[in-house]
Amino acid sequence: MSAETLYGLCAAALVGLGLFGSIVDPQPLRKILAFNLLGGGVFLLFGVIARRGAAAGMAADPVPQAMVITGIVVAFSATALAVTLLLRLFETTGQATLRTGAPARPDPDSDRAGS
Amino acid sequence: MSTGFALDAGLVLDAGLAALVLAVAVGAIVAGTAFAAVVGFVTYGLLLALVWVRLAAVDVALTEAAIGSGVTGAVLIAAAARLRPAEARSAAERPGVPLRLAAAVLSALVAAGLAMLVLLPSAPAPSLGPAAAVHLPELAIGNPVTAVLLAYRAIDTLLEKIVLLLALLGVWSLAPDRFWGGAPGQPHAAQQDGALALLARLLPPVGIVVGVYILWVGAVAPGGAFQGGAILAAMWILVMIAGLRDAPATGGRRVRLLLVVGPAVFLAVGLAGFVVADGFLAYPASYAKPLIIAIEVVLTLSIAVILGLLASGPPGRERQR
Amino acid sequence: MRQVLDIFTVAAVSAGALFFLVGTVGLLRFPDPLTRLHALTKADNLGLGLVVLGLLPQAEGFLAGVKLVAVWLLAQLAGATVTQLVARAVRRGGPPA
Amino acid sequence: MAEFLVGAAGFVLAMVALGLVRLLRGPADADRLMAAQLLGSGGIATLLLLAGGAGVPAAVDAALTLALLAAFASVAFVRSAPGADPAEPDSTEPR
Repeated sequence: MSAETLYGLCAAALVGLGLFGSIVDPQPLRKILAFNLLGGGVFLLFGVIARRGAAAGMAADPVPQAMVITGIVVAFSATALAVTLLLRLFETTGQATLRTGAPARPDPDSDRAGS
Repeated sequence: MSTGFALDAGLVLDAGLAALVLAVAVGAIVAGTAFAAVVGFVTYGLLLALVWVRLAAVDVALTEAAIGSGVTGAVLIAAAARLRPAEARSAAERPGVPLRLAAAVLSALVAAGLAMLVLLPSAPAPSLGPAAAVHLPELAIGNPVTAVLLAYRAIDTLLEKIVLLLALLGVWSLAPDRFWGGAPGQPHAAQQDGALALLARLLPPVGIVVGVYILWVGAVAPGGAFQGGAILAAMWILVMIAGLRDAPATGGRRVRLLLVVGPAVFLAVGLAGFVVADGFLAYPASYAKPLIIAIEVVLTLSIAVILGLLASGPPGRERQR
Repeated sequence: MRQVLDIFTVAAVSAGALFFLVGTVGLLRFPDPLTRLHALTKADNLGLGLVVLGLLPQAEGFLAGVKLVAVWLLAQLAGATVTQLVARAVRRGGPPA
Repeated sequence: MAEFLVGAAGFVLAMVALGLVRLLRGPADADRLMAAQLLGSGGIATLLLLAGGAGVPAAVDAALTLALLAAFASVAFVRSAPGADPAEPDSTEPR
């Protein structure tokens, strides 16, 4: 078995793991984390495809690599936004849950708890 | 000295590394506390950087090391520490067995489908490598990944910068109205002495040199604007965390200018392409390399400021006028 | 000459790898956080230091060597800071268990 | 020489991977950070060895980046731990 195939199988398992975690884990922070894990797996699949596409004196196809670099940056910005949303939810309700109907504190905007 | 052994040693290393990545990922999913899961994720990013080197994608390894593991890790660790009081309660809302079982089956199916794709590749493997190589001499850019990012697929990179700016606007808009334009969060208590203050004084000068080096070398070897910008951002975040410099007011004119200068210059060069070359984001042949370098320099500045502010969170204080 | 340098590389890198082994054993076997921290620093400083020392003769040119030493110095700085910060956090959290 | 360096890279990686048991077991958060720190140093060493052994000189730049950011996780931890006094206990600076 070649190294690319090994990493490809690893990437497939990572996608499965991340998907499972982001569905099952009740904590929003850990859902975000699991989603990033999933993203890592997808990027790795791109890496395997790039490595298999080595041609023209390049060790790997540059186009998937460039897409992964863009992907990592976008994943970071999405993660930062999601974490900020979550922290704001925690500040206003005192809880970090996605359950609907969780009681909120009155007049959240005038209170700066949690900072 | 036989080369057969070298191949074997490499393959053993690859197998071990793949197993390790999987083990850390499982650990991050099943960990008992959110903090343990986040630390697991940081090591996951670090191991992925090693995998990228093994896959001959050092550009990606640099990005993963700087953003994937470094800056993302810092954001998640800080969030895990803040959310700890709410953790027990939200962890208790674990879904029932049927849903967990269904999720497991779905995830296993997705993973199996992807594994099939890996095991049954199309032959010959698709590659845009030859197409990317054709115009490299014209661009005078030695690193094909940089050429893809800033010439062939420059519109992706431009739009990605817009996404970064939108994400930052999204983060800012989560603050209460009265804080709009103010500085992010609360200032960290200043420390004039101690290990952290020492680190925050010694590391940034070196980090700035390394960041500029990574940017510069990106034209001919792995590196570039993203990686350099992320390193600069990390150094800035370190100085802010140590309390040596407070975060700037998000409404300040200098900050706003730095945020948009990269995308603006990129867009201006792109539009100029209509006049001096064949169309949007086309570069006149003899000026391709200087133009690309100029775009990368301003992009690096903007990326550094955007990433640093994204990590700092929404405004938490009223603006001082 | 080449052979002498190669032997030096093998010896130094092996010694460095040994310190990573020692650091890991210490991290796993020592009874409380502060002693584990002590074990960790051995891998950080000596392990990486010896690996860098061993790789120096293999470096292509002076600048590549400087870069290797820079990596080690940066890791040293980070290691020393982390050790201080974590030790303080442990001490704040009460006497080690 | 190349095969030795790749082998050494695998050995160092295996060693620090064993340390990850601390990441799962803890017991304290500090222990988990230590395991991550050890893996960071080991990862840097692995990259340097691979740069020499597998002929990827640019891997040294990746090691340089990792070394720059090696302290990042721990710094974020100590500065955001709830209830922890942000000033260091033996700081002489008046507050």
